[in-house]
Amino acid sequence: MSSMAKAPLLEVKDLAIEVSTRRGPAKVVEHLNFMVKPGEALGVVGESGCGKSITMLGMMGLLPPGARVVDGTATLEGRDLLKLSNRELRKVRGGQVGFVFQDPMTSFNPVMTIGDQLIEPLLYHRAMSKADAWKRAGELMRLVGIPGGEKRLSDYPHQLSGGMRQRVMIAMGLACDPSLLIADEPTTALDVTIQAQILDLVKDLRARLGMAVVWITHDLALVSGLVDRIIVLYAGRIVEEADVDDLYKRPSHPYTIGLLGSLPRLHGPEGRRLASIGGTPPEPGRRPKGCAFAPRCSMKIARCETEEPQLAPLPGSTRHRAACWVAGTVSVEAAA
Amino acid sequence: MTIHQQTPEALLKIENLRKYFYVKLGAFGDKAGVVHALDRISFDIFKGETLSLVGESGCGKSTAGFTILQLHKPTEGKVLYDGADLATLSEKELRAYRRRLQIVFQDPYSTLNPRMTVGDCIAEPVRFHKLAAKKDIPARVDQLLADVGLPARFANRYPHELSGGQRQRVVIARALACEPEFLVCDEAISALDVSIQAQIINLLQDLQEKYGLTYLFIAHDLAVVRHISDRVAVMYLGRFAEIGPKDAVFNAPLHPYTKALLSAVPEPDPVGERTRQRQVLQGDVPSPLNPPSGCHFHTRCPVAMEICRSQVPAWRDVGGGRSVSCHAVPG
Amino acid sequence: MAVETLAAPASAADIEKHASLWSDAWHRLLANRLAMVGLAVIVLLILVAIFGPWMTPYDFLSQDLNARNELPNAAHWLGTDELGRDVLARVIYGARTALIVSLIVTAIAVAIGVTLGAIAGYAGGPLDSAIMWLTDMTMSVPNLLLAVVINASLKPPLTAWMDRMYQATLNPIWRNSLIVDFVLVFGAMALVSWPAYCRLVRAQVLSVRSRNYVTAARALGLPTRVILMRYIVPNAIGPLIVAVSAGLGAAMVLESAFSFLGVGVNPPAPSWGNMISDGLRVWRTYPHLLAAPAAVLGIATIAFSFLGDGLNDALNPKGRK
Amino acid sequence: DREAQAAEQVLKIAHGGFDMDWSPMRGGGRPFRWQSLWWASPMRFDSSGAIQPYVVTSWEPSADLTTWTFHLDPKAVFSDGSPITAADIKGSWELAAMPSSKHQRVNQVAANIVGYDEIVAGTAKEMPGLVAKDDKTLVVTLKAADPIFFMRIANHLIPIVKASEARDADGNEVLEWWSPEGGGVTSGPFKITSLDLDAGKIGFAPNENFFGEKPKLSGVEIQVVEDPVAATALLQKGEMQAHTELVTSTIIKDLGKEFSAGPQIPTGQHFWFNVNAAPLNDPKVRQALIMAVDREGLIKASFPDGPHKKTDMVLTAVPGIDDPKYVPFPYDPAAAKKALAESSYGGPERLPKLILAGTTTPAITAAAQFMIEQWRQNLGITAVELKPTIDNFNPADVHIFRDDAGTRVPDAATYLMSSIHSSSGIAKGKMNGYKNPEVDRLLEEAITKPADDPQRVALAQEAQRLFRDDYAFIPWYGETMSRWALPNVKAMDKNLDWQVVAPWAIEIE
Amino acid sequence: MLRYIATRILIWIPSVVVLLLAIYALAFYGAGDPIKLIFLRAPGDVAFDPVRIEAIREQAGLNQPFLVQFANYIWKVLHGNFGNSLLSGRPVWKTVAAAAPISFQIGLLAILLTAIVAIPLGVLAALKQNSRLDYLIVSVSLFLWAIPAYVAGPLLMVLLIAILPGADIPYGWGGIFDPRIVLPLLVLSFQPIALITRQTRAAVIEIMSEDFVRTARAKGVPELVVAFKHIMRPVLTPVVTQLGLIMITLVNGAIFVEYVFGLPGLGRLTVQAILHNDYPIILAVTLIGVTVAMATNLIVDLLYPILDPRAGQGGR
Ligand SMILES: Nc1ncnc2c1ncn2[C@@H]1O[C@H](COP(=O)(O)OP(=O)(O)OP(=O)(O)O)[C@@H](O)[C@H]1O
Ligand SMILES: Nc1ncnc2c1ncn2[C@@H]1O[C@H](COP(=O)(O)OP(=O)(O)OP(=O)(O)O)[C@@H](O)[C@H]1O
Ligand SMILES: [Mg+2]
Ligand SMILES: [Mg+2]
Repeated sequence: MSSMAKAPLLEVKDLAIEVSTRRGPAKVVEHLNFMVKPGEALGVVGESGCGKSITMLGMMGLLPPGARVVDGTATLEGRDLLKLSNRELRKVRGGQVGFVFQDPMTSFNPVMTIGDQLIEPLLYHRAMSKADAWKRAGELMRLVGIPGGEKRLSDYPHQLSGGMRQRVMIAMGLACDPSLLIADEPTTALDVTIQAQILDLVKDLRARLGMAVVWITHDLALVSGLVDRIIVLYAGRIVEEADVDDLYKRPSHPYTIGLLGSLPRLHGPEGRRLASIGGTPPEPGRRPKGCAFAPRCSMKIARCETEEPQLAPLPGSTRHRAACWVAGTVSVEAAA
Repeated sequence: MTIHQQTPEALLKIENLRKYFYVKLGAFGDKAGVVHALDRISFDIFKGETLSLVGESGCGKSTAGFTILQLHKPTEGKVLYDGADLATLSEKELRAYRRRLQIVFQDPYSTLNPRMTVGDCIAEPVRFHKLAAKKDIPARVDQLLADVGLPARFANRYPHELSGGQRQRVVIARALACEPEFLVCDEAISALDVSIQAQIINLLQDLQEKYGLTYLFIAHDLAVVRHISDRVAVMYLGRFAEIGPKDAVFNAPLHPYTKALLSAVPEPDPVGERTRQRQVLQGDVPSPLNPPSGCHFHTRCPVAMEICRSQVPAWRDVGGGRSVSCHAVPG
Repeated sequence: MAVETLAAPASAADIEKHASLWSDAWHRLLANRLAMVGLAVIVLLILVAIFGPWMTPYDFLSQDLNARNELPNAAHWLGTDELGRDVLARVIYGARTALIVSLIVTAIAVAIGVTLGAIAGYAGGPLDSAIMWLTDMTMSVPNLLLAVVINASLKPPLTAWMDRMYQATLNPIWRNSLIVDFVLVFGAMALVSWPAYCRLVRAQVLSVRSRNYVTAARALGLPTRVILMRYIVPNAIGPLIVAVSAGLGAAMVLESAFSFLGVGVNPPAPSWGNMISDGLRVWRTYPHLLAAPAAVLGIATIAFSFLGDGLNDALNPKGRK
Repeated sequence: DREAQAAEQVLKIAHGGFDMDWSPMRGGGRPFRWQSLWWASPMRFDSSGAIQPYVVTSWEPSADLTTWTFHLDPKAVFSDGSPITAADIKGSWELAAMPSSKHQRVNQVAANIVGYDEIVAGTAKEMPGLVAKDDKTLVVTLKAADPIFFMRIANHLIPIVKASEARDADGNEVLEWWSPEGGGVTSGPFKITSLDLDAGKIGFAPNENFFGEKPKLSGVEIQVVEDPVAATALLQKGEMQAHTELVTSTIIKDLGKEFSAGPQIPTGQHFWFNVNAAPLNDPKVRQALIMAVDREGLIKASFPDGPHKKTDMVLTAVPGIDDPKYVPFPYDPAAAKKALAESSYGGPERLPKLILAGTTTPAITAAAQFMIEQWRQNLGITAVELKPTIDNFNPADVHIFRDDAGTRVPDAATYLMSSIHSSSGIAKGKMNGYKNPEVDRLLEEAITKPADDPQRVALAQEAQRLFRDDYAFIPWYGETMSRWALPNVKAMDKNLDWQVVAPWAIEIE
Repeated sequence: MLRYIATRILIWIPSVVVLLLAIYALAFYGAGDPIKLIFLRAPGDVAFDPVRIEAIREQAGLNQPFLVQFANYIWKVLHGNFGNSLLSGRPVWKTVAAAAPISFQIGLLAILLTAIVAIPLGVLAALKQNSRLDYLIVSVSLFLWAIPAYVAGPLLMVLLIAILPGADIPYGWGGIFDPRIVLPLLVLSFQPIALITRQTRAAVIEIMSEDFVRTARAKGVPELVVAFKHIMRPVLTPVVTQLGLIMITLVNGAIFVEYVFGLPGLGRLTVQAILHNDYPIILAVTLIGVTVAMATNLIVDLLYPILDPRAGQGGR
C-alpha cells in the first residue's frame, strides 16, 4: 500500500498506562510508539492481557476506573488527545474516531432499540434532527448489509443475531464518516462463517470509504488479508513492527515466530507437532528484568535477562523493526 | 495419533440420539417453546481415535457431548457403551460409567470450583472412585499435575490464581484422575490464547498416546480440527451434515456446508488471503427454536433445490467410511 | 514421552502467599474502613454482651426508689430509669438480649429459608412451585398476628414444661424465662422472616446449579450429597452471609418494634426494644431513657449494615476497592 | 387564646384510642367515660357519694324489700322532645341484658330482677320483673330482698335510652341507632351531632330539649389521639382541654396536680393470689410473698406523685374503711424468709415459676417489677414472669393476677360481695375459686341489712378481716377518679360511677 | 397478556382461600376467644358470667365447629358479605372501606416520594462515587435507615406540636392535600428512601462498568445523557422490584406511623383487630393485603418487559 508519503493521522509517542492491582500500581503499557497514516490499516496483535484494548481506550479517555494514562502523547490530526478536555474528547469519539468492540452482546444497551443507539453519534456530532438521523441510520444499515435495512431499527439488540449486531456496531462506528476506525477484536465472538462475512464487509467498506483502521486481534491468521502493517505487542510493549507481507515472510522476534508457529493450518503439511511457546506471559506488575519474553524464549542469551532490548530496525529494512537482542540472526525455518 | 484398523472396534455407538429442550418464552414466560438441539444423530466412535465435531455456535455440538455423557437426559435414542445403553441407566448406576467417560469443558474459568484448591479438585475423583489408597492421594495428585505439565506446588493454589492455560491443564488433570477411556473435549482450547492453545493441543496428543484415550473433540476452529483428528463430523442445526476421515472431508468435502466452512477459515498468509476467492455464506444460522423445514441448511445453501425445502435428506453411507446428508450429493 | 512443563521461573518473587478466596475476601474487608468500623462495633457488642454484666457497678435489676429518673451523672453514666435502675447496666444487659434475639431469629429464619430455598432451587418443578407459593403466602400473613397467636397458645405449655424440667433438675437454665420469650416471640418473628432467605437461596442455588463446575462435578460421577455440600453450598453462601449480617440488624429492630406493640421481651428483663418503648412514653421529661437505648440500637443497626455492605463488596470478586 | 376558648365554650377532648363502638349499652370501655355527657340515668351520685334524683325523682320499696316502685320526673324528655317513660327504662335494662349487647356490667344493676337469668341466657327478650305501671311509674320485682337496690340503679351503667329506637323486633340492639344517622336521640344534656369513627372524631352539641339545667358548653369535640405523649403536648399547648383517661407516669410533672385530681372512688387495684394452684395453695408461700413486699415502695414505684393512694385493705372509699381492728400486712423480710423456709417448698429453690398476669399499663408494670425485685432480694425468688395480656385466661396458668375490685355503690358489703365472696368474678376467676365459708356467710348476711344498719358495715369488716388472714392478696392502691382536664375547665368533677357528675355545669374559663 | 393476567388471577383465588383458612385457624385456635377477651380486658367489676358469654358466642355464631364457621364465612364472602366486627358489631366492609383508601393514598404517595427523592440521589451518589457528596448521601441514608419509624414518628410529632402554632397540628387525616400529611409521609418514607438510594447507587455503579456504557461513551454521547438514557433504564428493573416490595409493606404495615399520627388506616386497624382477635376484620385486612401484594407483583411483572425488553426471551 502506498501510504508512506502521507503525514500520520494518529501518532502515539511513549504512551504508558498504569492500573491498580492488589500489589499496587503496575504499568501495563509502556514506551508505546506507533502511528497510523490516513487510510492505512494497522493490525495490533498480541496475547490476551498484553494491553491491546487498554491502549486504545487510554487514548480516547475511556479507561475503566483504576486505570490511568501516566505518560506520553497521542496526536490525532495534530491535536494531543491526552491533553483534550472531556468535552473536546467527546467530539473526537464517535466523530473523528469510530469504535467497534469485541462482544456485540454486551456492547449494546439491551433496553434501547438499535435505532436509538445507532443515531446517537449523528445526534451529538452532526446535530441532526431525530428524523434525519433515523433516515441516515437506515442508510447505514443497508451500507453494512443488514437485510431489511431501516425496518430493523426499532428492534432491540437481543432480537438480532450476533453477526447482525456486529454489523450494526460497525455502522455505528462509521456513522460520522470517521477518519479512523478502531476495531477491538470485532470477530472474536463470532462464528467462522460470520467472521468471514464481517471481514469481507470491512475490506469492502475500507475500499469505498477510505478510512484508516486499527484492528486489534490475537489471531495472526485473521488480519493477514486485511491490514497493511502489523505491530506485535507483548506484555505492554511492542516487540515487532512490520509491513504485513514482511512480517509473515520474515518474522523476527522469537515471540512472533512462536505465535506463527503455534497456529495450526488448514493447508500445507500436517501431522507435525505444533511449535508452542512454553509458559505464560507475565502478570502486570511482575515484569521480569530484561526482556519480558526471555523466560519463555527458546533462543535467549544471557543479555536478555538483564537488559531490555529496544525496538530497532532490522538489518536491511527500515520499516521492519523488532525489540530483540537476537532478532535477525534467526529465520522462520529455524523456528519451525 | 493412532491409525485405526480396517475393521475398527466401536467404543461408543450412538443411535438416533435426540435432545429437545423445553423452554419458556413470551414476555411473561408464559409460552412454551421447544429447542431442537439434537435431532436424531447416529454415529460410532472407535477405540483410540479422535473424532472431531465441528459446526457453528448453537448447532448442538455441546449438547451432543453432554447427551452422550448423560449430563443431559436424551429425549430419545441410545448410547451404547460396553454393552450397556447409558440412556436407560439411573444416575446412581451411571456413576460407575462416569469415571470412564470424562469431559473437558470449553471454559476453564467456570469449570473449577472457585472455593477448592487445585489439589482438592484433582483429588476429588480419586477419592470418590477409590482409585488410590488414602495416603497415596497426594502423590497421585502430584503425578497428575506432572502429567499435564504443572509443578506440584500448584496443588495448593486456588483456580483464580491460575492463568487460563494453567486452569485448562488442571481441568484435564482432573479428568485424567478418573483414568478414563473416553474424553470429550468440548471446545477445550477455544478460550485460550494461540500460544497456550498450541501447548494444550500438544498435551492432549501426548496424553492420548500415553494412555490410549479416545477423544470426541468438539471445536469450531477447522484448522485445529485438521491438526488433531482422525475423523471429522460436521454439524448444522442439530443434525449431522457429514462425517468421514479427516483427509477425505478436508480435501473433498461433500456437503455444501462443509465447503463453506472450509472456505471461511482465514490463513496466516497475506498474499493468499488478499487474492483468495471465498465462498461466503449469506445470512445467519436459523434459530433451533424454529428450524427451517426439510434440510435445515436450505436457507443458506448455494445449491439448494426444491426438494431441500420439503424433505429431510437421508443420512447415507457413501462409502470410504463417509456418511452425508444432502440431496445434492450423488450416490 | 515427556510432557513439556511450563517454564515457570522459580524466582523468589514467585513464592507467594496462597490466598484462598475467603482470605482474599477477608483482606478486601480489612481494607474497607467502614466495614471494619462496623465489625469493631459488633465485636464490642458481643464482648459487652458476654462480659458486660460483670463489668458494670450496678446490677441491671436492682432498684433504688430514691434515685428515680436521674439524668446522666457521675454515679450513673446514663442515668436511671423510673425504678431507679442503672440505665447503663440495662443497656449493657440489653445487648445480650438484642444479640440473642437477632441470633435466634436469624438462625431459625436462615435454617428454614436455606432448607426450603435449597430444596426449591435444586429440585425445581412442582416442589419448587409449592415452596414458592408457601413463601408468598407466608409473606402475606400479618406477622403481629403470628406473634400474638404463638405467644398465647404455645407459651403456657412451654413455660410449664420448662418449670417441670427445672423441678426435675434444679438446673437454673430452665429458670430463664427469657428463653421462652425468645423462642416464642422470636420464633414467630423467624416464622415471618424466612421467606427473604428462601428466595435468596433459591435464586443462588438456581444460578450455582447451572454453573459449569457443578456439571463438571456430575460428570466426575460425584454423589449428589458431595455436590451439594462441596460445590453448591459453599458457592451459594456468599450473598447469604451478606443477607444474614444485614438480617441480624433488622431482627434487632423487629424485636424493638414488637416490644413497642407489647409482644416483645417481658420486663423486668431489659431489651433495647422495651427500653425504647418505655422511653418513648416519657421522652419529653426524661430524654435519656429514650436516647440511650435508641442510640445503641441505631449504632448497632448501622454497624451491621456497614458490615453487610462491606461483606457484599468483599465477597464480590468484581468489586474493586 | 385562653379567652378565645372561653368565648367559644367548646370542650375539646383527647381520646386514647379508635373506639369503633360508642353504644351506651356496653357498660364499659373508654366511651363509657363520657356516658353522662349525653345520657341520663335513673338517679346519680354526686361527688360526695350522695344520691341525687335525675330521671327518677322518688322511689319506695315494699316491706320485704323485693318490690321497688320508681317514679319518673314528669318533665323528663328525650332530645327529640318525646317523654321518657317507664317503658323506656324497662326497655333499656332489657336491652342491656340481651346477649347481643355484650354489656359488661349489666349484672350490677339487674342481676336480681326477676327474669334476668332467662334474658341473659338468650331465651327471653323481656324481664317479667319489670312492669311499667304507667308512663311515669316503674315497678321492679326482685328475686331476693335487696335493701340497696335503689343505689344499684343510680349510675350510668345502663343509661336510659329510647327503647323504641334502640331495639329491633327481636329485642336486639339496632346497629348504631345512637349515631346521627341512626336518629341520635339522647336523654342527657348533650346530643351527638357528628360522628366519624374512622377518623376518630365525634361532635356534641347541647340538647336543647334537655329537661335539666341548661348546659353551659356550646359544644364538645372528641378527637382520638392515641399517643399519650402527643396528647400531653396538645394539652400543654391548650389545643385540647381534657382527656378521656390519660395514664402516664409523668402526668403530674407534665400537667400539674390539678389536672389529675379527683375524688377517691370505691375501686381498688390489688394483686390477687391463685389460692388453689401450686405453689400459692401453700399459705406459707403466700405469707412470704406478701410480707416480702414493701408496699410503701410499691406505691412509690408506680404513682409516686399520686393521684392514687396506697391502701392496706380490699375496700377503698366506702363507709367502713376505718376499721381499727384491721391489721395491715407487715413488711417483714425476715419473717417472709422464714415463712418461705417453712413452706412445703423449703425455700426459693424448689418453688415453681410464678406467673403474674394483667400488667397492662406502665404503672402496673412498674409495680410488678418492684415486687419481683423485692422477692428476688428478700426471698431469693428469681423465677417470676410477667404476662401483660390476659388472653385465653386459664386460672391454672396464672398465679398472681392484677385486677381492680370495686363497686358503683358506696357500700362495703356490695364491694366485698363482688370481690371476695366465692360467687364473685375475682374469687371465681382470678383467685381460681377462692372460698371461705365464713366470709361468704358474713357477707350474705350483711347484704340483707338495711343501708343505714351499722351491722351491714360491721359484718363486712369482719369478713374482710377473715379474708386478710387468708393471705390471698397484696393490697396496692385505692383509685382516684381524675378530672383529666385543664384547670380552666370547671365542673369536671367525677363520681364513683366514673362519670362527670354534672356535665351541664362544665364551663371553660 | 390478558390471558396471562387472567391466569394469574385464577391461580390467586385458591391461594387466598388457603391463606384465609390458615389465618382463620390461627385466630380460632390460637389467639383467644374474642368475646371472652372483651370481658377479660375490661377492668374489675365485670360480669364474667359463663352462661351469658356462651349465649353471646352462640348469637355471634362462634360456637359452631371450625370448618362450619369457615365455610359460612367463605360463603358469605362470596356473596360480598364480610360479616360484622366482633368488637363493634359494625359491618366489616364499612370499617375497611374507610381505612383502606387512606392507607393506599399514603402508601402510594410515600412510594412516589421515595422514587422522586431516592432514585436521583442514588444516581448522583454513584456518579460522584467516593466524593464528599457521595459520602454525605450514603451517611444520611444510613442514618435514616437506623432510626425506626416508631422513634422518628413520635419525636418529630411532638417537636412539631411544640413549634407549630394552633391549627396545624400534624395529627389526623384530612386527605392527601392536607398539610398534615407531610410529616407522616416523611416518616413513612425514611427507610424506603434509605433503601432505594443505596440500591440505586449500587445498581448504577454496577451498570457503569458494563460494556454498553463504554460503547455509549465511545460514540461521544455526553455524560448526562449516558447517565439518564443508558444507565437509568437497566437500573430501574431491580429498583422497581424493590419499590413493589416496599409498596406492599407500606400499605399493610404502616402501623407505627398511623398510630403516632392518628391516621385511621389499615395498619392501625390490623393491630387493633389482632389484639382483640376480631377475626372478621383480620381476615378482611389480610385479604386486602394479599390483593395488594398480588396486584403489585402483577404490575411489577407487567412492567418488566417494558423496562427490559429481553425478559422472557429464551429459558427462564
Ligand atoms: N480496570 C483495570 N484495573 C486493573 N487492571 C486492568 C484493568 N483493565 C485492564 N487491566 C489489566 O491491564 C492489562 C491489559 O488489559 P487489556 O484489556 O488491554 O488486554 P487485551 O490485550 O485487550 O486483552 P484481551 O485480548 O483479553 O482483550 C491486563 O493485564 C489487565 O488485567
Ligand atoms: N439447558 C438448555 N436449555 C435450553 N436450551 C438449550 C440448553 N442448552 C442448550 N440449549 C440450546 O440448544 C442449542 C444447542 O446448544 P449447544 O450448546 O449444544 O450448542 P454448541 O454447538 O455447543 O454451541 P457453542 O459453539 O456456542 O458452544 C442452542 O440453541 C442452545 O440455545
Ligand atoms: Mg481486549
Ligand atoms: Mg458449546
